[in-house]
Amino acid sequence: MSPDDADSPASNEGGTVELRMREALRDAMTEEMRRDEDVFVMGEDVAVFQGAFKVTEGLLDEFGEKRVRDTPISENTIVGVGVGAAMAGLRPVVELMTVNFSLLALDQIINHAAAIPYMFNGNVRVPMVIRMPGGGGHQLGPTHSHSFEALYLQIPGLLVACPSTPADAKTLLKAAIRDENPVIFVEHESLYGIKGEVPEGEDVIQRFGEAAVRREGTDVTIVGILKMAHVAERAAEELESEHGISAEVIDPRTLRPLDLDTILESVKKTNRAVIVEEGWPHGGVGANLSTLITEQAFDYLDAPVQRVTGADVHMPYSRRMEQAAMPHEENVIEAVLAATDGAIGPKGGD
Amino acid sequence: MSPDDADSPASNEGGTVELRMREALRDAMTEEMRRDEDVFVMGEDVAVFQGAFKVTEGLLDEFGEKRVRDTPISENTIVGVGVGAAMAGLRPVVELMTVNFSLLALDQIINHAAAIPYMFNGNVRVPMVIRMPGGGGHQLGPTHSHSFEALYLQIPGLLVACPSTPADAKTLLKAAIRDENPVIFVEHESLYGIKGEVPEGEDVIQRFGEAAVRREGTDVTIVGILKMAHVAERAAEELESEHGISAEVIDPRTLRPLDLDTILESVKKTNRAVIVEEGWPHGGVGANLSTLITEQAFDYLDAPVQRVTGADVHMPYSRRMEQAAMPHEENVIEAVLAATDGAIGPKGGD
Amino acid sequence: MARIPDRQICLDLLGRMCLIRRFEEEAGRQYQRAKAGGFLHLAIGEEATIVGTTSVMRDDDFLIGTYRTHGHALARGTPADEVMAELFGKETGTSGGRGGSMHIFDAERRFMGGYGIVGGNLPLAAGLGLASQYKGEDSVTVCMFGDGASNTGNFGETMNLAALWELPVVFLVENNLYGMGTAIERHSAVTDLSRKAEGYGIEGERIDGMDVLEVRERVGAHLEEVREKGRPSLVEAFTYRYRGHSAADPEVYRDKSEVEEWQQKDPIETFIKACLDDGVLNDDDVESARREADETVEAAVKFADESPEPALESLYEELYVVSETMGWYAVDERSPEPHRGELGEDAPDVAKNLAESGAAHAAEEQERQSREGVRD
Amino acid sequence: MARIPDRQICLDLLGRMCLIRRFEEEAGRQYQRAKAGGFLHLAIGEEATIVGTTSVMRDDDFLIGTYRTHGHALARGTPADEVMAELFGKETGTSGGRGGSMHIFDAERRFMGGYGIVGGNLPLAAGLGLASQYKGEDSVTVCMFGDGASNTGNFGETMNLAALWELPVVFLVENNLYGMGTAIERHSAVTDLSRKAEGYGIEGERIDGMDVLEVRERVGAHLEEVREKGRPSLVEAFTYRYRGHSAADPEVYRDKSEVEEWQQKDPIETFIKACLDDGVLNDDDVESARREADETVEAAVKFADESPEPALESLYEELYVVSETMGWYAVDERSPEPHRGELGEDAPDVAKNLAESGAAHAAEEQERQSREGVRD
Ligand SMILES: Cc1ncc(C[n+]2csc(CCOP(=O)(O)OP(=O)(O)O)c2C)c(N)n1
Ligand SMILES: Cc1ncc(C[n+]2csc(CCOP(=O)(O)OP(=O)(O)O)c2C)c(N)n1
Ligand SMILES: [Mg+2]
Ligand SMILES: [Mg+2]
Repeated sequence: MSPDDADSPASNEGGTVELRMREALRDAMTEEMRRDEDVFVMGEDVAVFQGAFKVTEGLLDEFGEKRVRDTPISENTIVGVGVGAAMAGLRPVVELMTVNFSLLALDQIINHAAAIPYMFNGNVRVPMVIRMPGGGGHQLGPTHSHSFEALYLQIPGLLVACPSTPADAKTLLKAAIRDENPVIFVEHESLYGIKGEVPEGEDVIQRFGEAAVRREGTDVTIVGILKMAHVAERAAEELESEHGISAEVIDPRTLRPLDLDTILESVKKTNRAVIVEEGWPHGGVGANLSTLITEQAFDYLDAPVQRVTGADVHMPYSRRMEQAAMPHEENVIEAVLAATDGAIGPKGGD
Repeated sequence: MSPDDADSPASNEGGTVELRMREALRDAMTEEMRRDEDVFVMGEDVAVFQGAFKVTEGLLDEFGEKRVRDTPISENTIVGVGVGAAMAGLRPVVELMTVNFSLLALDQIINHAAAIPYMFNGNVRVPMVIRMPGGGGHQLGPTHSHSFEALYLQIPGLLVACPSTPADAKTLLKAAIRDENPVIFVEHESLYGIKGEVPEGEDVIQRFGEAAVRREGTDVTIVGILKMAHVAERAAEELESEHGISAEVIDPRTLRPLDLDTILESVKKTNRAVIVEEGWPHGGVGANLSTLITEQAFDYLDAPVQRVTGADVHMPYSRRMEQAAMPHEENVIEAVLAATDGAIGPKGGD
Repeated sequence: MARIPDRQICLDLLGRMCLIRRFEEEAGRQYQRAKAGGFLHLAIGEEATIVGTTSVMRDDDFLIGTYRTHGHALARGTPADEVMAELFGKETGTSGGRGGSMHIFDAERRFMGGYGIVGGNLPLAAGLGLASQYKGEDSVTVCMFGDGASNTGNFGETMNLAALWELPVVFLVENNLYGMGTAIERHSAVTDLSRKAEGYGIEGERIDGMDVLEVRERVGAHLEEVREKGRPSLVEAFTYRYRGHSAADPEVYRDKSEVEEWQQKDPIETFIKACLDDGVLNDDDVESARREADETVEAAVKFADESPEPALESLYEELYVVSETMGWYAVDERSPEPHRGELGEDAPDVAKNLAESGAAHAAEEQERQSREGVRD
Repeated sequence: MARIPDRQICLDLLGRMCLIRRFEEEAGRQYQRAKAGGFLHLAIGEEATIVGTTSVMRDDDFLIGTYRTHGHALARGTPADEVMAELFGKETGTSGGRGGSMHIFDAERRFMGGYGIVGGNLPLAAGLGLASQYKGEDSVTVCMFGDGASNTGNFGETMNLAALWELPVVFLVENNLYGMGTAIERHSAVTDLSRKAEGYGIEGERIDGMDVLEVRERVGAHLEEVREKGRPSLVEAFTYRYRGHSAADPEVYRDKSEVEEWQQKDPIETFIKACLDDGVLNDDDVESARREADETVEAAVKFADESPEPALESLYEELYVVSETMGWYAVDERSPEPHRGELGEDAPDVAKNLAESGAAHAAEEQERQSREGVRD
């Protein structure tokens, strides 16, 4: 079944329910496993332990050991087993305990999962999902706080999702499981606990490549992903109340495919853009978006696209240092003020 | 010994000699191994086989098995052994047979080599070089034709070199071996055979972070790396002769540190820029440079920065398909014409 | 040498081994003529290991291998035409000219691919095995890889996982004594690779990979056991490649005499001799096996030669299954008009022009490479 | 239990084990009080393996471990002050507050680090061993890791390379029966981990990791042999962690009774009993060892508490050794004025302001996390 067969979230079948993001993700897996026997879940500590972040809670109980599989600590092989199983017709949902360990699996992700369909001329497909939580903010230090969206969006052959709300988490994960392509599904550890209304209904999915306009505005376009989608929204509120600046906030939701059209449309209206991400600045998500926007809407831009990124260091452990290395609302606000440069709002000129 | 102690290529001690790039690289290693007993070379087939691309030819003969070490096919461990040895005071030069296999070593490269000095607060250093040939053009197909410069430039803690001439290859590799930081040294398989004048002299090194202006010009700045540095130069010649456009061509030589200043200076003069690379477009080297240039020289730009990249696919094997997926001179020329948009030259307007 | 099977089987074994030998020799020649490009890894000398193995596999068993698998595909029944066409980079190749020599594929015959990354196929094999187990099917996966691959992280991870999960996989290491130019004593702490099974609590056995009948018998026994007990095993086939690692290998790491010694045990010659001695086959049989191989390979070259190049506008095809036009799946930045890298007929003119002007460099590029001695 | 060594050694073993126990208990408390953050992996129950091992190491031997290595550093002699300060994220910590609990480091005492990536330390250990061998020094590296780590690709790769190159490394697997919440029978095909040595042709031995004297004796023997013969070996210390994998572990994967059973074999209590029975130590000795541990840990908390936070303007320090101001080593994009992320005093005001305004979020962020139940 491909996404086309399903309804978009608009056609909400059965109201909504408030869920934490981890519950929304679990429900997505549960529903898809009920729907399709070929869907199974594997990863380190996903079964008995119920998931390092408790996302797979209850799955073992309902589906048993055949379909909810604890693995050894063998990241490259876990992903490769998923690729092989997918090639033979199953639909694996592989959990890498965190994005940090995905570096160990990158050969299977790039040279195998992403390459195989193309390299074998479409004679085989790799319909699998690789879930991986990431991001900083919990004092996990240099080896455990990475944001690798910018690394994954480079790779042709992959789809890349990065949900920021429980609703998107559920409906995008369902779409990912039904998709015929290998999907990197990035989750943010800081968002597992947030609550939100989630549409009910087995076939409510969110198509990839469809950005969400979280807030309409006229003066500047702010694009934020994952945790930074929320930071962008909060900054927009403050921009409105404190600076009289009307910001449009967009969450692309997926980085491959990328809904560039929605972003461009917004920028052509606002003539200014700020991209917010948590990852490193060099070659980041922001660099990619900034370049695409500038190439295609140069004549509409009144100022260079601004980026707000994490600091260009390995995340320090100390709580203060970690926060000092992360991007915050005030950085977004400052970037917007720089982009608008006094042209807009009562406080213009500062 | 740090780069400051050495002379820049300008103070050429003993004339030049014409060498192929692979010979220049070999000479760099030979000289550094003679100079410093702690320098050693290891990798798959670097010793008896003399290197998959014959770059380590003759080293085993001169330095013996202790210092020129064949390894098992164990990329992550080879790099990790280098990291450990470097932490204990040696200066390893690790060869990964090609950049394609470096994906298997990425955990040791990012979470260990790059992170360790910072994460242990400078209490230990990782002075090592990881050489890796890459790039397409030899019909090696999807798994063997990658360009990963864009991936490596993202990583704080690494230095990244990408020489395009035999002279740079030698003098940058010598600088890399003497450097206290972990260095990713990307070589292009298509350039091993090219010849060029190489400065002689044991202490002639090329500092990192110093771009080369290959050709001066006034109408547009073209930045190209590795093989694309040559494509950029050839395009510039044709732009001059066929279109009367004067292109300045810059080869950054290293992507970390990046000589952004030289590039900005040029762009402020020419008001137009084109970035040429072989890698994938999303989040590529070009995206990074285009963004940095646009952010810092927006008011100088008469047109959006143009990029020329490889196609967004896994490299096909077929000779024609491979060439169809690679960037060429005419793409650069077209990009320049678009950037100048008829504003310059006799053929303006086309 | 094990007991000689009946005539039909002997003819089949001989025919397939001869075909592989001839195919590989011809591939080498076509490579010299630059009809085939990239890397070319020939398996001449290893035919008994390949054919002995496939001869006891069922149609629904999976086979997966490395970048040295022309022979594996042929042994599995993939038409020589399609394998040769893949080496020629043609649309009619097993992978449409996209994979090349290192990436042969034939889903129909459950040859699940050749893979260019050493050790990369091991986890995939476990995944294929898992799929069989999951679906309750009793097909077995045979995973072939080299002595050098037994040192990769994937080897240890996959052996452990496969043993732990009792996956139906026969791991078959084609020990040809070298990983590229590195002799086994220089790359592996134990050179008796069947011992590597011990740390995973599974069975390991070394067999004579030059003897097609022994391979048949022993791999057959492993297949049966794995199929029944549903636990993996490790078979080490002791064999040898006569040719260099790839076409560009000057072979400084071994003596000619070593090669000659192994050629004394040539898998095809020794098998022929045994069959003739036994009387199950006669000279005519041998002659016609060889002739058939010649003809098949000759036809394959012709087929490959005459096959069309891949359509340039297919550059972005098969990269994704695109459900509908939502967002930009890919982006093409080789032109001032970036576009989505659309498929076939949807591609804008700029995409077609790009592909065509790029492809026009093929000849010139090849010429430049040989002139500049890039691969010397 | 092995022969009891002389009084001085017994006092030393007891003192270190008590210190680790107390330190870990206190670390757990400080974590509950949010003085320590991140993950906290305690080694309570594993003290005999740690102290037995370090007690037979020479000062010039290297030790390298995992993210569960407060005790390893303490056993090696790193001041409790500095370890606690690292948990508190303070400038005076072993890693200046950058590494945290998982990344303790003490070059001076050749404790070459704790590492957060499972299996990541194994190749490093081989590298340390290589350096010793290369320089002609006879120091040995001890590499400690968990049962779960023995399934990583790094394990197989590193064991092979170390055995092949005859590197002076004792690989010591702290088999505490679980990798996080996964019991060993569910993650490893062989549960007798010493058998994993076989595939590399080296010696493997299982020892009782709860018995500090056995650990001392057997690891001592391995150290000696490795030092002399220059070949690696694998020691499996059978042990147990009393606490959860990390502070946030609800331990659904094991019964309380299993923990209690192991506590009967408590490494400290059994050692004390043996020493008292033997007469080598008396009650006062035990009492004072405990008191000293209490005092040291209490002082460490005070030290950590009173130590300064890392200077915010050091954000980019130690990332690179910057030879001179050439090019942009890093780039800071958190402000509309991108800058090079310069070091300390070279940093432009914008850098300082950024760091300060960011750090100001620390308290608020912590509050938000507990409110939103991020880690529940
Ligand atoms: C991960 C990886 N590292 C290195 C290479 C380069 N390489 C290709 S084949 C080969 C030797 C493999 O030897 P072996 O496994 O014994 O197989 P054989 O070629 O002998 O069949 C090497 C090192 C590769 N393709 N993949
Ligand atoms: C490569 C990698 N994968 C997963 C993790 C997450 N993780 C941290 S500790 C751990 C369990 C390790 O178990 P073991 O090796 O037995 O050591 P123990 O914690 O028992 O001391 C896991 C899965 C990690 N840190 N690194
Ligand atoms: Mg081999
Ligand atoms: Mg454990």
